[in-house]
Amino acid sequence: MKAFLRMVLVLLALAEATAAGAADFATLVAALPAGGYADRAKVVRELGLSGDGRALKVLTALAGDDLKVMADGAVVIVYEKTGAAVGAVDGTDKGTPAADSLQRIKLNNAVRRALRTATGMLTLRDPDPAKRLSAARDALRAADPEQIEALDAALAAETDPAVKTVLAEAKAAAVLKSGEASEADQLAAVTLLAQRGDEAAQAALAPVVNAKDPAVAAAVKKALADIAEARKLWGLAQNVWYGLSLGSVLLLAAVGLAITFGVMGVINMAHGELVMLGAYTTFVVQQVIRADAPGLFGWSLAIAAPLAFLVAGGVGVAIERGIVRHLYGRPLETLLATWGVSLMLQQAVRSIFGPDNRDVGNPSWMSGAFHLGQMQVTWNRLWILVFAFAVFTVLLIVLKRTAIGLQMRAVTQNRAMAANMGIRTGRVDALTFGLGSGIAGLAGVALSQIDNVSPNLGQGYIVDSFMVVVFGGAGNIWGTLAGAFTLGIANKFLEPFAGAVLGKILILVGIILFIQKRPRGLFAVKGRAVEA
Amino acid sequence: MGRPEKRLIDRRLGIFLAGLFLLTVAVPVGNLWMAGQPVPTYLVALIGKYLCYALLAVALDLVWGYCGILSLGHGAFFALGGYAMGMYLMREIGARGVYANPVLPDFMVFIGWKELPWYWYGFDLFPFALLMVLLVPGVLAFVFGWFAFRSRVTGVYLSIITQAMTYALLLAFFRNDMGFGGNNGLTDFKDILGFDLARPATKVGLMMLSAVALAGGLILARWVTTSRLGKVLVCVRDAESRTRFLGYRVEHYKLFIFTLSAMMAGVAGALYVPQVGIINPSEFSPANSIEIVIWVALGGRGTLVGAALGAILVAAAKTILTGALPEAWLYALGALFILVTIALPTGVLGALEGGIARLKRPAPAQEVEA
Amino acid sequence: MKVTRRTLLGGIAATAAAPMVAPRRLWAAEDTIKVGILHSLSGTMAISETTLKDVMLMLIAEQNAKGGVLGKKLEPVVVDPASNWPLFAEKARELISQDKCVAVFGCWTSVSRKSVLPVFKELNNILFYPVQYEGQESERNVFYTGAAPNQQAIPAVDYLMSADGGSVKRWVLEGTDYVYPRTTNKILEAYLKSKGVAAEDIMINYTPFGFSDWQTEVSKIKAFGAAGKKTAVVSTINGDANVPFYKELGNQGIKAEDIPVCAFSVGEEELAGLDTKPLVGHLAAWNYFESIDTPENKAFIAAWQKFTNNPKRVTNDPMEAHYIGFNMWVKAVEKAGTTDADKVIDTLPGIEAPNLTGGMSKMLPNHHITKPVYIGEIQEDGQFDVVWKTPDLVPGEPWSPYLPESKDLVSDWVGLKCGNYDKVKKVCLGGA
Amino acid sequence: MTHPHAIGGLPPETQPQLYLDGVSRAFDGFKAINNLSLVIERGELRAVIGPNGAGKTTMMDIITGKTRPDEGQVLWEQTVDLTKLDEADTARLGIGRKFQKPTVFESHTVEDNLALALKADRSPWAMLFRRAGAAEAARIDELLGTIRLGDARKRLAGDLSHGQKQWLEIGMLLAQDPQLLLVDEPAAGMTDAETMMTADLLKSIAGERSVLVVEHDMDFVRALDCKVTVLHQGSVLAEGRLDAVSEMPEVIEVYLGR
Repeated sequence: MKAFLRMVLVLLALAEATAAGAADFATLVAALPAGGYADRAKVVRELGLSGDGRALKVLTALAGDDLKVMADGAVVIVYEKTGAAVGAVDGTDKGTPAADSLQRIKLNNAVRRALRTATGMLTLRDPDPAKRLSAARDALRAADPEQIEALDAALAAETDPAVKTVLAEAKAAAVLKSGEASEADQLAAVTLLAQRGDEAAQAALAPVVNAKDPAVAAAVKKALADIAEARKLWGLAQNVWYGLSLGSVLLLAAVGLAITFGVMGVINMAHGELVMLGAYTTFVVQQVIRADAPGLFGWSLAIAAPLAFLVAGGVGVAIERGIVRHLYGRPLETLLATWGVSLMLQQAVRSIFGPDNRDVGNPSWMSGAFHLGQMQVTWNRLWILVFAFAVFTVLLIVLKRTAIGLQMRAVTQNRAMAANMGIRTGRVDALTFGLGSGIAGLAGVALSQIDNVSPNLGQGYIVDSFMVVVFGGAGNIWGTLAGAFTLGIANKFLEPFAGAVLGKILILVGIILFIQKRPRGLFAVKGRAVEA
Repeated sequence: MGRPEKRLIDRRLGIFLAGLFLLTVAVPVGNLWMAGQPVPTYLVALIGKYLCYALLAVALDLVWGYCGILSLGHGAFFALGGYAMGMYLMREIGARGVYANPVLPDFMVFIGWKELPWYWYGFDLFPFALLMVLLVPGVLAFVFGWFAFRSRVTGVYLSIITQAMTYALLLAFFRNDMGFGGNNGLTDFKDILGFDLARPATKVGLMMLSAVALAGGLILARWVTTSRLGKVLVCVRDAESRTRFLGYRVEHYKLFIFTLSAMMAGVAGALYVPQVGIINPSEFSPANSIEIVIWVALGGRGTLVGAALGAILVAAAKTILTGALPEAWLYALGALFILVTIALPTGVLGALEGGIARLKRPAPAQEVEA
Repeated sequence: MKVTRRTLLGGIAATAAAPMVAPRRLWAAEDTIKVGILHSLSGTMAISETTLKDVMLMLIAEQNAKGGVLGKKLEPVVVDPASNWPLFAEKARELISQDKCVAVFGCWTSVSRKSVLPVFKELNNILFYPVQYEGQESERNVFYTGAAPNQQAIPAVDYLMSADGGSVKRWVLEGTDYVYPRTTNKILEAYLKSKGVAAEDIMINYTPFGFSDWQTEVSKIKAFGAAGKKTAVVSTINGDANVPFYKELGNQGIKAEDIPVCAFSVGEEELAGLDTKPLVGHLAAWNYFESIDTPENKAFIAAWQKFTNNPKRVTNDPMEAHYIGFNMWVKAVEKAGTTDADKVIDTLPGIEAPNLTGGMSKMLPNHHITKPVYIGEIQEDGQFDVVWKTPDLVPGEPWSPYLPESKDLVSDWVGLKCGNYDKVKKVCLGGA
Repeated sequence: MTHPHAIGGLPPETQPQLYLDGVSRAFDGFKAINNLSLVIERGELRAVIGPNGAGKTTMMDIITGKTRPDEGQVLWEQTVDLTKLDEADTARLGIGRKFQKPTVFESHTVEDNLALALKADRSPWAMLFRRAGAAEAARIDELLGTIRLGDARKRLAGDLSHGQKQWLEIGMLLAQDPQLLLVDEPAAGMTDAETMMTADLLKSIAGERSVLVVEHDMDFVRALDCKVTVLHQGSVLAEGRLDAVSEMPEVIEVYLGR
């Protein structure tokens, strides 16, 4: 593959060297370090338009901070690993210069933007269709009239239909920007972009809404309106997705509480801190992996999850055996004691890990986003949703299908009877509390991917968690599921209209009013047995 | 549980009131008139603050201890009373603000408002502000309670919606658009009724006023709880259904005590603000309201005096520990909460009285705890 | 039995607490000068403020190694106001009247400063405030060593509008809903409009404290940026909410090349909790960056990492502010020959102390200092690369000329003896 | 709201005190009460029996306004629609209810329990200012005599034995001066002697007031010696004297026959 690439590059270089002139390329490279950022951006752009095959290598080195200036003013590419330098223009060996003798060629956003466009121009004819597609997208974003010629050439050579479409759209954007093509060409360009109908198309069309040609201007206006209209529906879907995603976070945070508070009736104010412990476990796991087995980083969350469950669950069992056990029948006093536990856990984490945020990385499969139609779905949110459902399902199975689950339900429904039947209620209590706490730890693993990992992590979720459990109806984990998603989606539908702050206030007022209507939550246990 | 005493001022309350009286005499003497100032001004403001917390705790004990309503939102009533007083104090600054605007408080000039919003009208008058100190928390409690109690929201559900209430208010008061100074709240007060807030005499006066308010609050609470109404409240706490079947409108009783308690909390807030010099939305934070519950539980629920004692103990512990163990005070406070719940189920007051009783009358051997 | 149990529990509590307890007073001797350190060590602000407590302890230790001040050792008095604003006032009073501190270094949030202000005025003491803030305040007892809006926000916007910064035409002002972002955005809005930016090209948005679900907000920014004009975000988002904000930016694929985010509250310390690879190129405006290559800065970083015994510990802008402020105070005390508050307050204006970026900062009569302004781009290693700086030090100006309320106000505690003097009416406003 | 007048003399036979017609109530699809009709005459003593889940407690909930029926009519004194009222309303009308599990105010004294139950203005404001009077004390003495708790006057209700609590609760009902007493399994957990005494007490109460007793204990029902209604699956299966009813084959099948 590499050999082939080099061959193509050499061929390209040979073909164009005669036309563009080798001297030109050398001058441009030599000009890179000079002047300010704006000058540098200009040189980069010209390098891109030069079509010189060697330019790609230089530009890639520049983007990677590997292009340096030697003490004698020569521009060299320095290989990161060996420190060996070669001439940027001709590839001559320059030895291994001392790192501090080299001067950096600094970048800023303007230069980086120019680099992206220029690299795109140079990879329009790359053999890898994926690279060509990304190059075409860059060209669409740039909408640069000076690229029309290159785009035409690429279009003629292109065989991949997907790439071809984007190339055509990129050309259309450039054509519109230049405003010099015939009316028919411009109108065709508008139609093409209107068909694309996404944010990129909007960005390409919006600047030419006041085009000189009135027919074009009208067409652009209409196209923009159409796109906006079509995107409205997608916007709705996007909101639902945001709501589901927020709901999944709420569910994860609350479902452990649905066990300790909803089922066992313990007002566990340390729940948030158990979530925090899960997040810190993830941090520790990643630290160890970073230090000892960097190859496993992709698995760090999978390794952290069971550990987080054990750590938080273990602390939970300790809290139950040490404190809560003495307080059954005095549920409100568990509030006082667990509040004390929460203060101590927070301070303990602060003493051990420091008060500031810890860096928990996202494995590559948790990063980035993909498009579903006009809707953008980020991977981390998707996986968190999947994880939330998985945790919920496993919990259901444990509660409904296993012996320990049966014992848990028996003890919470009738402690005395369960004890008479030979169930060791103390052990079951500890396990139930441990289960709820362990799930809080799992939530911490997920939350470490989207939120701060700091001693305050838990405080941010405790109030919301109680709201979800109570809104759904304490004692019913299905209620917690429904509650989490209802609140999540409602919140995300209110946010665009009311703003984030007012939206949240409205949700809280909504909960207060809802409880008036259903004083025992969404999924209340009905019947006359309740108040007996 | 001992038999409830019927006298308005029982021994427990009597001792506490006597202590309070000694304090109100000793502090001004020690601060203003004695050579060497054995009571520094710093301590005066601190005591005043504790007394306000104590009144707030008594207010919560009234609803939680006697009627079983665990409010996790009592900080909201306290803060509203505080804001009402703060609004008066802001108007009292007048043209002495940094922009010298005679009407608008600094923060309004600062965010570019041109005229006073209607809900700030009248707060330049002290009596109006006092009325609002009672009315605003009272009306909020009445409306909130009317809905909640009528719908028979009880137990944790009620607790959580009171928490939702204070959380919603927290977010609302954070908003600068609300016209209450946003996150910064109301601050930089100059004087109250013409008395310079920075003068020690004013501080002593406010502290004495707080003591009087606490004494008044305790006596009022004691009077209410020893009345027939107080007995019905305990009925509601212990057997709500039975109380209904006897023909009592439970929701009216709850509403009465909830509103009364909110107004007491409002008074506590109003006295608190001039003494600490600031009122801002963090007073609405759910954690603050939970802390009030902790004071009451720690002191002894359903004893009134215990609640006041609990508030003073925790606040004093915080003052001492944040200074003496700045890096570790949370461990100490957390451990204190855990130990008290497990070792002293009747609260500090219960343990204290139990201890005294044991001292007076040596317990038979079998009663000694194993 | 009862007694044993109680002693046992007490013993456990004592042993648990003992190793963690830092001695509050390092020297018990009477003949010391006490300096108060009023930074939250617990609660929501501990995340930012704990570092400042540590840097103060280091500076004081260094000064003592040099022989202290006026022949006496300095004694730091540390308290924890626990991110609780009324507690700030209480602790300030304790530091001044109980512990007899002659100056206090502390506070981070504006509300904590507002809370302690009356205390410092009443007890006539000195507060050094090290954090960038919204301005609109100049008090006799406070020395502001952080940036005023004209030392951070305005230069940052200037840079973004320049060709180097990308000639930004469309602006999102995204902030946490409290006074600093509100005021900064108000100043910026007025400033942008004065530069000919149309109202529809400015979007202002606020979110609550500790906001963590940024999906909708980020997609709103993306949509706003799809209007074909170069768009930038000016972020006054507060500490805690930044990590989820940047994570969401990275995941939704908003690159700095397309929509750069320029933040005023994100420094090295905040980046330490983030994977910065997707964030390369996003900006921050400060008066100091750890990456700035000067001998002073190198020495400072080395001393800091040695003091904290952590070779990875980063430095940031408010730390530099304390460094400057502390050195100014030391010089002023030595010049005045006393720690008496009135004398030190009168001596401080005009005092110069080196900053860590190679210049000399000067305390101005308005109690703000001169500082250089740097714009840095986030790098992969979590540091900032300076892409722009002001040619000279910028004098801090508390009263913004872009706000109608404050355009006529000046502060001068030397000549006019007034923090809010109306140039037009020629009076000192307010009665304080 | 009007308060019922004190009762004097036996009411005419034709005037039912309580009238239920076609009442139904379902919980989650399960019909706890199904087309139930029942008439209680003034001064009547009536026993309601039936197996567990027959709907006895739900019937009482409906009469006292705790539960709303899905359909059907519930009339008090032929005019007042009980389905529109709640517990406090029905209590003030003159319907007293005793729970299956004795429910007294455990942190109050026996005396206070009775005092709080006495018929009087129940508004918070009135209660705030009311103080004990001689008439009240006399009435309490009388009640204490009736329920044989004279010695326990100053004791906390929580310290009473199970049977004493049952009696105290009945005393509280009497203090309310109701026209109809709903009594849910009063004999549960009582000794034989206590059971018989309770039966005598209820019999003595009836006549002056109407009494509806739900009970499982057949000896107790027999001792009551009154008309019996058999409930089954939420509706009336049979009605009549206990001897007659217990010979009906359908009753034997569903209830007695087991």
